Amino acid sequence: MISDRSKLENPYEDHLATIIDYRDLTSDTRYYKLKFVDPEIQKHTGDYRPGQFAMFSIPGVGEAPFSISSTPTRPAFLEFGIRKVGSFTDALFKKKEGDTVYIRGPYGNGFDMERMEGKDIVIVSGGLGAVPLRSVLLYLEDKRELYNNVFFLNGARTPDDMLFKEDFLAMHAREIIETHLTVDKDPTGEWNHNVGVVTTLFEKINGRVDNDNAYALICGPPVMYKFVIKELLEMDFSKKNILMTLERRMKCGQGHCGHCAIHGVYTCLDGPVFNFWDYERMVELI
Amino acid sequence: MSKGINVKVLSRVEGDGGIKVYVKNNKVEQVLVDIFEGPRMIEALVRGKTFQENVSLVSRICAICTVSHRYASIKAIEKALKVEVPEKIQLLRKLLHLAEYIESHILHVYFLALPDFFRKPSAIALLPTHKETVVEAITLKKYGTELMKLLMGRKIHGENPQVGGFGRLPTNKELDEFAEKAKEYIPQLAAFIDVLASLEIPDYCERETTFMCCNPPNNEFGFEGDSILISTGEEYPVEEYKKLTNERVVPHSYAKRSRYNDKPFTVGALARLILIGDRLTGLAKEKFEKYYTEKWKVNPLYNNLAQAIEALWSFEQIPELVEKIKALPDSEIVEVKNLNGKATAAVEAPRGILYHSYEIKDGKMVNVDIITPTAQFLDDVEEYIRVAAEKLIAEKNEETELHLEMIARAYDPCISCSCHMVKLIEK
Amino acid sequence: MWTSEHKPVVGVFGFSGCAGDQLRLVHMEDELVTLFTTAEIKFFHMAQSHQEVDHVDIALVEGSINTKKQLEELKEIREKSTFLVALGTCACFGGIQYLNEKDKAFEERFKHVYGSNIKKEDFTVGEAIPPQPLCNFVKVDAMVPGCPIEKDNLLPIYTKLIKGIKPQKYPAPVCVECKLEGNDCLLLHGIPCIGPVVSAGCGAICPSHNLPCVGCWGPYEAANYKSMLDKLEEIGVDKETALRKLKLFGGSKAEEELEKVIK
Amino acid sequence: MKTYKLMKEDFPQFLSLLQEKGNLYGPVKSKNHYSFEKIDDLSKLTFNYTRTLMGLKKFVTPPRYKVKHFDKSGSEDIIPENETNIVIGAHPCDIHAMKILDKLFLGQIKDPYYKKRRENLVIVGHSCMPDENCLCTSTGTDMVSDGFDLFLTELQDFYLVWVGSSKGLFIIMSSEDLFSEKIDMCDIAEYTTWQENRQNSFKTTIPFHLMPDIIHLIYEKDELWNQFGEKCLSCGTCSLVCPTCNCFNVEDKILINADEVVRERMLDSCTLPYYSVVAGDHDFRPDRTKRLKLYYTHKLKEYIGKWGQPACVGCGRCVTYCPVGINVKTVSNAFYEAIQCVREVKKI
Ligand SMILES: Cc1cc2nc3c(=O)[nH]c(=O)nc-3n(C[C@H](O)[C@H](O)[C@H](O)COP(=O)(O)OP(=O)(O)OC[C@H]3O[C@@H](n4cnc5c(N)ncnc54)[C@H](O)[C@@H]3O)c2cc1C
Ligand code: SF4
Ligand code: SF4
Ligand code: SF4
Repeated sequence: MISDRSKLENPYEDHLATIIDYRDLTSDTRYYKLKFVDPEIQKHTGDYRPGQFAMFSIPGVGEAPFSISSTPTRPAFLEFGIRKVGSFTDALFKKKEGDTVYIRGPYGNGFDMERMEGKDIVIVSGGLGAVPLRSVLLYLEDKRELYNNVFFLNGARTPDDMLFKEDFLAMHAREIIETHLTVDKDPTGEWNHNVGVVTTLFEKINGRVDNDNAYALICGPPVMYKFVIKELLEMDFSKKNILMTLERRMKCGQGHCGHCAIHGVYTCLDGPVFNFWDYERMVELI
Repeated sequence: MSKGINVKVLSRVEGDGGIKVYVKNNKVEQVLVDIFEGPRMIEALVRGKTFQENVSLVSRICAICTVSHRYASIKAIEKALKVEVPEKIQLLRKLLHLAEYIESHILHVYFLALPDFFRKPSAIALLPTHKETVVEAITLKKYGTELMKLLMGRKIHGENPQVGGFGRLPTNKELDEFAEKAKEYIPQLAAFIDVLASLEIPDYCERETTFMCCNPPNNEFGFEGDSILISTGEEYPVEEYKKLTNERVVPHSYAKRSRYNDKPFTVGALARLILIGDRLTGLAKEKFEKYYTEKWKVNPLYNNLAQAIEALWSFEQIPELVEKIKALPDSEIVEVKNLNGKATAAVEAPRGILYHSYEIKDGKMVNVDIITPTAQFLDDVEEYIRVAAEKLIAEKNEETELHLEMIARAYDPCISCSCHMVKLIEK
Repeated sequence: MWTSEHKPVVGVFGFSGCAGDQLRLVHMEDELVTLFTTAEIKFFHMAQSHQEVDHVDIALVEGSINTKKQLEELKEIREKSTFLVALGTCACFGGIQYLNEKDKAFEERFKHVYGSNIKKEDFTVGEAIPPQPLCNFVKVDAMVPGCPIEKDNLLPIYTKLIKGIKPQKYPAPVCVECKLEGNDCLLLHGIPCIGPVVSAGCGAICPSHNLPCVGCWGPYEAANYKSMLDKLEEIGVDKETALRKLKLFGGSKAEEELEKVIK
Repeated sequence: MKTYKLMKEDFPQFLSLLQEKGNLYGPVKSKNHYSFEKIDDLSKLTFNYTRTLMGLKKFVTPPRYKVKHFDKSGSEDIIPENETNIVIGAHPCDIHAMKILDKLFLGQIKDPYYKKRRENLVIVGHSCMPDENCLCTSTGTDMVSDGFDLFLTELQDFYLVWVGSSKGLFIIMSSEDLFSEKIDMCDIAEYTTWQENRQNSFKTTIPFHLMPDIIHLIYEKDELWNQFGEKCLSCGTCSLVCPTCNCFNVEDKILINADEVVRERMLDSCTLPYYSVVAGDHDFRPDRTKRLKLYYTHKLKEYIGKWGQPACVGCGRCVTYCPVGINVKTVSNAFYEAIQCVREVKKI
């Protein structure tokens, strides 16, 4: 990864990466672990921030953006969680271990982890939103001593739909980060955590967060934001400390193609992480 | 139950048809060329459309005869509405028509008919053994389609030719390129004709029939005319086309059928060369004189050779025609002032006479009658197949189905023409 | 994509239409040989003698459905194919033969052509039914409209399909291509072009030849018929003529949309 | 800025000089419109025109171009070759538009394809007279002082030649005898008269300066936007012809005759239906009103916030070419008038 794209002669430069591992997270979402082919590039694998994304490219199919799900503190490889929704992801899912894709990045602002040092952090994710936030979680686990209280609230429709379920259950057990998991419904009957939408988890942390000194990081389906933000505002979170990562159509990833524009900002440059002030200022953000 | 031969889907023709031969006690009872194409009834749906819209619609009757349909339609409209177009426009239309002849005849002879002689399923399957021929075929055909593209706007159903002129006229430079290339291709095609003529033509389907074609003006060879020549020696103005076609409906085809004096007849390249081949010029004339025999009159398989000769003639016309066109000034589309009239026009589509007969009122189509070549010769195809089937069955020929298909194919039937439908009350 | 897996089996099928889309394949002279060598082409009756297979990876289906027999065949093709492409305006929208279908034009036309003594059931080649686009009967995975299709709108999709890649759609009207071709807009000069409601793909050939778009690529997905009608009226085209123009090649989709607008 | 005088009789020689230096492009008339075309025959050039269909953007972000090539051995960027393309006849609005594109493509992250094409381009501007669709006095782009290599102001017997770059100066230096530095008071007087004449010829002004706030305040008043949304054809014309609209789409094409892929970019438009569709077919801007909102907020509000000027240079192309009359002029005026109405009624 080459984090300062502006230094590149060609910021569209991409690099071959090999799929070294993959497995199904849910029926339509897959975990990928990748390593760059070129050792020089591989050296810089960890050169990104949690919350940033990479552009994947498969010749003949095209390009698509995906959030990096691994943490820069473990720089030996990159991890992703990818849902099969259409043409690019369909082609990606046909790839097997040892196959390659092109990757360029990292892109986007990502989370400013240093600024959050010493603070409380509440991480709320729903569905696919767990993918970018997993990067933050792993980062925090590795640098836990730098932060104050850390809470992780994660929801999915059913236990089978929960991405990284095993990882998160293990995280729950490790107790480095206080983890609360929930599902909307439990048709299996084997789920022994919370049942209910993600906002029902807030009572578990109520009164335990240092609101003036806390950050909230949110990612999930568009409907989720409104409810979660309401909870957070009720908890008196500072608007600038409510951070969310968003999705838009992107063709270039670096502010040229126009597709991700929301009012005057480009999701790829000025986002995908926005704060609640941005939300208030820009009607169509979510 | 009668035993039958069923050439399920007639391959390598434009559209979908099939042949059924019903046989009982080694005797052929009935031959049916089925047309599976559903009815499109274009003649009925163009009623109430403007004449310009009519041109766009009727050219969609058939992709392979798109130019001929467009040409016939424009001609009939201009005749009905008394529109005079400048000579340049007339010559450009002629050039476009020649392009279609090249495209259609080359496609048919090389791609559709030739593989049979080598017992191959397609021209592409000929690649390993006859690469040069296939490459030549592709090159020559491309010439035709590219020239069509230049003048029509695209290779099929281009809207550029309009009543009164062309939307965009080609530049002299563009025309020159085609003239030069035509000169280059003439010898190639001439050599191919010799090869084609050397192929053995089976004689299992011989029978006498009647031939018809347009009589081009000035005693020249050509692909249009205001009267129809018949091998019986008669000649009729195109306006009397109904006498020559007598359409009727048959249950095994949405395409109608024609007979002349209650007998099947043949139109197309073979008919043209038999009737007016002596008017050919240049190398085409040489080839015709060299290879023409009385056999042509009784065996439809000679149609392939006739088409190749016509393609050669078409190539030979182009350089001279281009020179004439270049010398004439450009002109805008002629405005149509008179919006009422009635007329019939005929052009020779590559596979035979094509009639468009119109009545226009206030600029809109009131009555439209279109008679396609396929509608005219299908009865004749059935007859030939009957004759051949009898003979082949008697001989216990193992390739009966292939041979029957070859006959149908030789006619180059453009089955999409079945969208042609005419008002006719069955008695 | 560089790994060559099995050669895909492509079936080319034709129903009612002018056979122009199949012919357009044959007219891809420069690609013809590769067309036949990169895939196993089956049922392409126009170009080769018949061969049978149980299953095709990609079915390219031309023409509208005009008889009950064709309908049965279409269903069979759907069952036996993985990816079905509607090829050409007839297959996508019904084509010109669909014209005024909403006004029950079919019965009247049938009588006009065959006379009142002949019934649809009399035809042994399949009873005639009002022409319909494929999607009215079966799931269509991709539409490639065109009357006939053009190389540049089929090949990008086709080359993806034979590599097992799903094509993406990004619909645009003729005007986009018209501008990219550098043409002035005919509507501004009072020429009734219907490009704004017609699918791109032809390369804006008609406007590039100084002629108004006749609509042969079928309706544009985001067509604004109401505004188009208003614009045509503004430049002096009467309502009847305007509607006729929009329906000419618009098939089922245009007639449905126009019905809503007129209400 | 260095300024020279070029006599009209020497103009043809100047053009030939340009032709020697590179591929010359300039305004050419075809039937009803003008466009910048390659000039082989100098007599085809016309300078008496208001606007070309496409501005200078076609030289730097062509309608469709290849950016990458892939084959078995790997990938390769397709950066244009070094060459000199000289375009003569660009008007001040065109040059301003180019400056806006420069900001976008040559900001912090430099687009290599744009960069090369831009470096290859020499811009020789030309003075113009406005028609009723020209809005550049309202956008502050009626005059231009940089962004060109040379700029010609056409006066009675001579041109004033403004030098905007060393490339421009280099052209002058290579044929010094054509140009004179002696500009006398008469010449200056003539220029000033021309200037004033031009200023007085502008017929249209729009309250652009009010638009950022107005748009912000009425953003959710859909009744104001819908009058345009209902009319819009989603035809893309407005943004395709707009000299500052730069959106592109990217598409991979697999070549059939070779095992190769080319990645192509083509001009896109935010008025098209799938512009903002993301995974799972979620569409952020499913209707025309929403898409037009993006277009006009971007042009008339947000860009000002970011760069201090609208992303509109007042060239009047959308005014001329939108078939249904939706353009910066009608949109701004409609909003302004809606407010004006209230002011009159309520006497505010
Ligand atoms: C910053 C960012 C991070 C993302 N992170 C992830 C992730 O971690 N995991 C994951 O599964 N998905 C993620 N996505 C969404 C992912 O990019 C889309 O699912 C993917 O592009 C869909 O491509 P497709 O060709 O399979 O789908 P199709 O539906 O076939 O796509 C249709 C078209 O839309 C484009 N498209 C669709 N959605 C998007 C999009 N969001 N952005 C850009 N182009 C789009 C595709 O490129 C294509 O051109 C992210 C998107 C963004 C913007
Ligand atoms: S000429 Fe037709 S296709 Fe071209 S922009 Fe105008 S309306 Fe659209
Ligand atoms: S505003 Fe006008 S030019 Fe732009 S997309 Fe709509 S109709 Fe077309
Ligand atoms: S918005 Fe319209 S007037 Fe403004 S720069 Fe674009 S095309 Fe010109």
